[in-house]
Amino acid sequence: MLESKFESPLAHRQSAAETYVDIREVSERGMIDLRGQPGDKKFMAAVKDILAVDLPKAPRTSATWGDIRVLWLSTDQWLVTCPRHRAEALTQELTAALQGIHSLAVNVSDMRAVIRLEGERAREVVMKGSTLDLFDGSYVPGTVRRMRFAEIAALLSILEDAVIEIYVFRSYADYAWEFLIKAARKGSEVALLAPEAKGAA
Amino acid sequence: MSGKPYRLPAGGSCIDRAKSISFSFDGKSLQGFAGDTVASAVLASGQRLFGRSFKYHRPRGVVGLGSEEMNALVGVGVGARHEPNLRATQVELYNGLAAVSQNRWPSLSFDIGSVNNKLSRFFPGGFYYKTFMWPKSFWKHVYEPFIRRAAGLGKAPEERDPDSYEHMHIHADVLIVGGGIAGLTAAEAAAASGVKVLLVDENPVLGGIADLSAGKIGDTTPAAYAASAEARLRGLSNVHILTRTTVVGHFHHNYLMAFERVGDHDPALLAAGAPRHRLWKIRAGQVILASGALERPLAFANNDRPGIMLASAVRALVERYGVAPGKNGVVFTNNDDAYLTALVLKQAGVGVRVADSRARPDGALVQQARAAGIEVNAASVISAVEGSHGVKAVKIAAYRKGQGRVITETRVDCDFVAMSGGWNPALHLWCHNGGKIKFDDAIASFRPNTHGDAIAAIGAANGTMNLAETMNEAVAAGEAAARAVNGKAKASKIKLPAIDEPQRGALEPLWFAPATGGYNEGNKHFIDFQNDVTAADLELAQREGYESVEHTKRYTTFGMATDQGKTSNINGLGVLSEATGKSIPEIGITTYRPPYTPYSFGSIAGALTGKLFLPVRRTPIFQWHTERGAVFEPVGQWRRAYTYPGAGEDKHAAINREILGVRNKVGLLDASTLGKIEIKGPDAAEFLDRMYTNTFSTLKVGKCRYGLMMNELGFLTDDGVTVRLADDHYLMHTTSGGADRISAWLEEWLQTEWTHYKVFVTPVTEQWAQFAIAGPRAREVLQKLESDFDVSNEGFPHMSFKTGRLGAYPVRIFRISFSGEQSYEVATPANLGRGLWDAILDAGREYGIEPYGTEALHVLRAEKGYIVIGDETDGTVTPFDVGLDGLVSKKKADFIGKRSLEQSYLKGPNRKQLVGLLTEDPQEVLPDGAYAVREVKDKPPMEMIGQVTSTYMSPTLGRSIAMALIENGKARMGEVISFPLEGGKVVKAKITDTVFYDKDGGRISA
Amino acid sequence: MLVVTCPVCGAEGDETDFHYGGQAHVRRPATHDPANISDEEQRDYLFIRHNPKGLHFERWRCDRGCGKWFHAARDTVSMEFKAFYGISELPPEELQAQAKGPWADYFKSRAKA
Amino acid sequence: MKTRYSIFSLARNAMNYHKDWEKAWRSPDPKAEYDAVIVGAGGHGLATAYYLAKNHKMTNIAVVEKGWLGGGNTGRNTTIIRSNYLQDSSIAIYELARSLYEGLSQDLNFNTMFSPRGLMMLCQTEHEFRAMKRTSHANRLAGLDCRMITPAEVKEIVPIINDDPACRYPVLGAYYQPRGGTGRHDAVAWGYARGADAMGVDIIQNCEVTGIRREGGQVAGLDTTRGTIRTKKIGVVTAGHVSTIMDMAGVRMPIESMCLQALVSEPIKPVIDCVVMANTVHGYISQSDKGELVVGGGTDPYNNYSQRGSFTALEHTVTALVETFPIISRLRMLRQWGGIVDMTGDRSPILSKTDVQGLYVNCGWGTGGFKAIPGSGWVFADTIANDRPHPIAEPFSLNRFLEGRLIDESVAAAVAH
Repeated sequence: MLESKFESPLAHRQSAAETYVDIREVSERGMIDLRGQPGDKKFMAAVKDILAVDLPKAPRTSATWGDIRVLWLSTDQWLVTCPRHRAEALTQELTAALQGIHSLAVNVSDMRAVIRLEGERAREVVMKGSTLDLFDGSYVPGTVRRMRFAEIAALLSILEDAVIEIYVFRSYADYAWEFLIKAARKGSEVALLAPEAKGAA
Repeated sequence: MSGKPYRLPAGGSCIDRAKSISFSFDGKSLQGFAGDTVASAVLASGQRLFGRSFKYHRPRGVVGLGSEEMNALVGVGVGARHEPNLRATQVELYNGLAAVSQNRWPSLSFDIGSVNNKLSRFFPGGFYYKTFMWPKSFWKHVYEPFIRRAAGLGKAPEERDPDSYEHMHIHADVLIVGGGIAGLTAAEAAAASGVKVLLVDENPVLGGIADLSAGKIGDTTPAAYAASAEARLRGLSNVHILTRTTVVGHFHHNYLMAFERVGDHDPALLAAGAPRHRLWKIRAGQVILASGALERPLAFANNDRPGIMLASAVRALVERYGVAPGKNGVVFTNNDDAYLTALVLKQAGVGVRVADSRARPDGALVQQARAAGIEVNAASVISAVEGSHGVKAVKIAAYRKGQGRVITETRVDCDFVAMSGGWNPALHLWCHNGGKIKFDDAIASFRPNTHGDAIAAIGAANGTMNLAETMNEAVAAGEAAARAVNGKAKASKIKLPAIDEPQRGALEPLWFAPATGGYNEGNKHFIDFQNDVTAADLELAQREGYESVEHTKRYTTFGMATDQGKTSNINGLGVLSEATGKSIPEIGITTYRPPYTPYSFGSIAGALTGKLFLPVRRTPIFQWHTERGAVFEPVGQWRRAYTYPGAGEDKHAAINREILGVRNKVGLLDASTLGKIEIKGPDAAEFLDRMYTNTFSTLKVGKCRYGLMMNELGFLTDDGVTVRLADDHYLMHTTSGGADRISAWLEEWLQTEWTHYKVFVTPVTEQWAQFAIAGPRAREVLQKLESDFDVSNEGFPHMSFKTGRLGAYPVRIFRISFSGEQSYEVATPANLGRGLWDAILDAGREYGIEPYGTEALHVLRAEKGYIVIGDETDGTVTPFDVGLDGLVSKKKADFIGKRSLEQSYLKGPNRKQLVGLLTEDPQEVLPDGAYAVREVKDKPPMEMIGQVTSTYMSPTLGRSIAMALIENGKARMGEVISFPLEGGKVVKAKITDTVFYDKDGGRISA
Repeated sequence: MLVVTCPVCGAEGDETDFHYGGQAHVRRPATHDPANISDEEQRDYLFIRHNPKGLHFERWRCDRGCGKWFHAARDTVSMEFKAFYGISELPPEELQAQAKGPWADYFKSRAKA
Repeated sequence: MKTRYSIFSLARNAMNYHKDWEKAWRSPDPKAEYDAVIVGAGGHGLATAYYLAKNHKMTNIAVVEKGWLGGGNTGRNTTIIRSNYLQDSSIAIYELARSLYEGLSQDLNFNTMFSPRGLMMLCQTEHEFRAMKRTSHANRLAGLDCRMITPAEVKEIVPIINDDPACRYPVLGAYYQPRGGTGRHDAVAWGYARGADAMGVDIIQNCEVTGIRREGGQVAGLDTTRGTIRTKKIGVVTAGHVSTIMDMAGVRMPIESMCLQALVSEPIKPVIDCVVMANTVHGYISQSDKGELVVGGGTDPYNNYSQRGSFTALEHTVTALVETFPIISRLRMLRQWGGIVDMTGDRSPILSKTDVQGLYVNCGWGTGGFKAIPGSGWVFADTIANDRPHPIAEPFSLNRFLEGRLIDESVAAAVAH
């Protein structure tokens, strides 16, 4: 029997040393791109039956239930994240449950790379490549936001104050990684944003 | 004085006499103290001469205090770390610093270029527009090379920059530019209500010129007060302070650039990993400009001699660095402020007297000076300066306002001059984004008026030249800014201490000091020092009709030096005003352009150099391609394998091998970059009929169809195979370069034109790794891969689609072909891609499978006459032009681009049409893009009738083939046309149809 | 660098997070009566642009946000945004009143309809 | 008759400290009527007036200018001069212009400093390489002196270029026009102004047009801030402001006004003696006689009349140039500015009669008008004088948008600078 071999987008990269925040790849995440009309009660109900969580309607928010986390992408689009091994089955359940309802569920678990930043200065590192104001108080845990990061498109997900995930398209993963380890290079900390001043900055 | 004749025995608030620093200037090793600048340390050593001027190569020394310095420009650092044109007054000393003077040859003290000075009479402003025209060829070959060598300032480094740079984005409620008394006070006022305050200052230390100011704030000196204010601010968590950072530009919507010199002053920081410069991109709610003012020089004969400095700079030299500007000097002024300098000099034991152009100076400082025994000559100006590399003496002449000639003058021995013509508010940032300004006679300068943005100016930057008003403005502006941010009107929390400062007499503008000799004959009153623009040049420009101040500026280059007119601007307007009898406001002022001071290109590029310059997109097979030694080609941002040369094999041979492999056995192509878009909804079919020139509503489920897309102009923009997954569900393929563009294009039409359509569009390009298995033995390879579906020709015919598994690999598989061979495109989730790729190669080994690259693919498709968007089309080509009439629906009422096809030129006669070409000599390959002509002439011009779009040596056919767009090509089958090449060679080729191989298409469906 | 606000998802960001889509409220003749379009109508649709110095109605896309298209009214001299409104909506009354040229006609016709 | 400029007149005037130079041009008040009025005293407008007077003996004409002459894009551009375009009609007008530049200083008796220092367009992708080869074939058969050069030749001409084959966009070669180069932008405007003025043309600055008068289908005159001027022929040459002027005559234009960014570095000793255009990475650069690196940026993406510097549009250009010429990393940006450019639907210019009799328009030069000034003035003057399109101007008529006869230079994978 021909066995399948798995290779994550950043498999060729060593985890980063010499950086002032911890940077690593999250390689086993399942992702489902879900489209539908939030105004369509049948759609919302059918999805909740499968995911056991209401799709977040508020822009830039997320909702979590067990190992499923749903990220708001647009007014009619969500990214359902789950353990990778569940993604295909979940996609099929959704598709089945949404028969006859205007919607589209696609398993996109392989489309993006996920990079996790952890450390007091994680937000500072992101802001070296993004115009978002991660210090303005609105980026509480649970916040998600698409952004322009360095030269590429990325999806920002705040897990905790000091834990951030960045989703980038697979083909750009190596570039994003390169940028992050340079931006977080030891010695390039931004004195002005010293952690003790973080809350205010 | 330990080899430092001008270092005073005591004093110097900025230097640490305990820390001695060694550095070099023009190779000569010198000593300074920690806290010194190159300017202060070199002056301390007794050296006056720093550089040569731009046009006349006149000897020049330090004039200013900081970033406004226009003369003392030095190159700092060696080799790849050399940086030219730095202001010596800003360069902080560190051990081992190596500075060099510029624009001189062979040496600073003896400079051949200074002959220009002797001939200066023949080089008035704009002289080069009047000559150097004969003979015609001489400009490029004789005059210009000479001018180019003479011009320019410092030298560029010769190697790549080893240092790193970065950007940082920050948002502030209130940005305060300038950390002097005004800025510090405004910051306290704003911060009191809890808003986020960012305070940015150009210098290493805050305080502005508090340390050079007179008076008392409460019971302390201005300097002490500034220090205490800074301490209070540093204690607040909502205030951030950036030093060594210049706000260089103000742009739309309160977007500002700030240039931080992180490591320039300390190589150790760079070694530890710090970026050399950091560019701050600031978005500010409110901006408060507390950027202070710049002192004006005075225009008198030979006012550019080394040793002639601004009064404030002289003061700073003594107070901050404990350096005496000389032994015995003259303060030349038209205002009271310079008397502070006289007093400081006197106290430091330096000889000093004052020449004041005003008839009756009598302000408090004037009286103090007199009381201190300083000789003050009222109604006097300097009419001459003796000495060239330094000041030996000056002549002081009696002066009455409006008097042009010198009547009596006395010679005074001295070795330096401290001049002050008053102060100009630093308006630059105010004006970058269109702030209005107004002229104020009290300061004889412009000051801020109105602005469309949320920005305010305070203190000297606002033309307010005394402490008390400055601090009141600062509190008001700080509190107003805070209110504007948080909406809350709060009672003022700031209690300002009592302020006691000397009452000042009025300034009287002096734009031109009469000189020994006839009016303006041979004397050089420098206005723009660095560019050697004199008062006479400005008057000449007026005389010649360059009346607009912008004309004068461009004709004489006044204000265009590296200081961008900081010290020369208003003085120039003063001269123009006197020359024309117009008021300064009537003359107007040239536009202030960003940046405030020059900043490094490195900082603008930030981290995005080398590997980060632009992203390279990698397919899941990228590593394998690299290890296999593939030659890559960029396709959009993708890197695709172009070909895979074996050991000792050249590209050409490799490509031929790959082509024959596909034709005779089987090949494997990484096609993962192809755009993939899922389109689903009840209106999906109708929507696709709008997007494509051909029809997709009639496509059967499970079947594939090749589609063409045009833009609204009727020109081809993309093509690809689309499969119908279900009645309401399609999977579209686009070109690799078009993937993002087309999905955005589909979304745009859905959202903006056919808003009632129920269709979802989800791009999935990167979800899939996709490979083409092509060649007569492709099916055998597939069979070997444990497929769980029928792969027989009948069960899986050409242009059909299946989902299933190959072993454990989930796949989508398309029976489509771009090579003309039996071909299957297999897609599997990207993270499994590498695994399946290896498995296919294993399975195919016994059938002789070989990977093939994009170039082989291009030849294969050309042999079949398939077009490539971007090769056969160039944005001006319609489907009819490339002979795909059959794919343009006649039934559909409307689809994108349809109507434009009816415009007269697009359906008109003599369109270029796609044809095949066979050269008369089968071994002759037409060059890319070669043009055919209607008639070969012995020399150009020749009338062109079309061009080659694709051209290859076909290993399959053993001869060259080409496709071309030729005027009326379809009507010319069999005609032989001529392609005149370089060197007179003419290639002849016969027009054929575009299918060169397997015309009946039997192989595809075999 | 302009600050743009998406009226659909409320995202506020730099112009580089958005995509400019040119003049707003341009009517595509082929959508309505594909059989009867004069060359002049087609030219006007494809090429003629109202290019005022001042109030300009335009299209933007929330490129790095919700991905939706929307409308904006902007002063082409001061760069000040006067309003953001939905892709199927008309600008606020007071801006319609200030509109000139083809926009004025278009708003009137929509008001009637 | 004006004193001729020469080394001798310069020496003579030096004797009395240059106090006797006469004005380069008069500042006349507008007359009540002219045979023709050009709106816009930029390079194109002044050249049109100069050739109307010189080639067509029309001297009772005026050029009216809102601000100061040469103050628009003529004085803001990066002064690149080349003619190596792809389409025949483009080649015709740009080569006419380039060849006129060759002798312009002598013709105008004003040193416009045309410097054929050579111009190269780098090829940094296979696709661009092929497109440039196509252009080179077309240019050769059109009779232009241009050729493809190898990476080695590129390195020889521009030693500071990044020749690391592993870099993001290695240089595969370049398309080289030896007689392309630069000129002194202000001098071109001033030289044409002085020349036209000498033949009696009134150049009226600080005179803004507020209305265009028509009698039926025929132009009758202009309302300006300095009074009404009667004329039966009006040539509108106002670049980014063409839409607002043409609106006054009820003619709607296929134009959008954008803000183009440019910048210069601090002056340094010569490092680059050739104009280099890197179209793949959108950067182009030359070094002025003063020593400044002159760099063209991009346009801000939206309609824009604000003539302001913007950071965003030049950020990528500078990044690209730092990558292409690594040594400039430690040099500094001295000044940046913006100019309002007029972009047409096909990015090619408009030289045309209009539906209004006696109203002519010359615009749409977008980001690349400086190089065309002499040719544009030459054929536009001819078009106005004879009330029919000059053969070289004909393809650039407004009708092309009606017929779909677009002139698309992006085909050549080149930018229009």
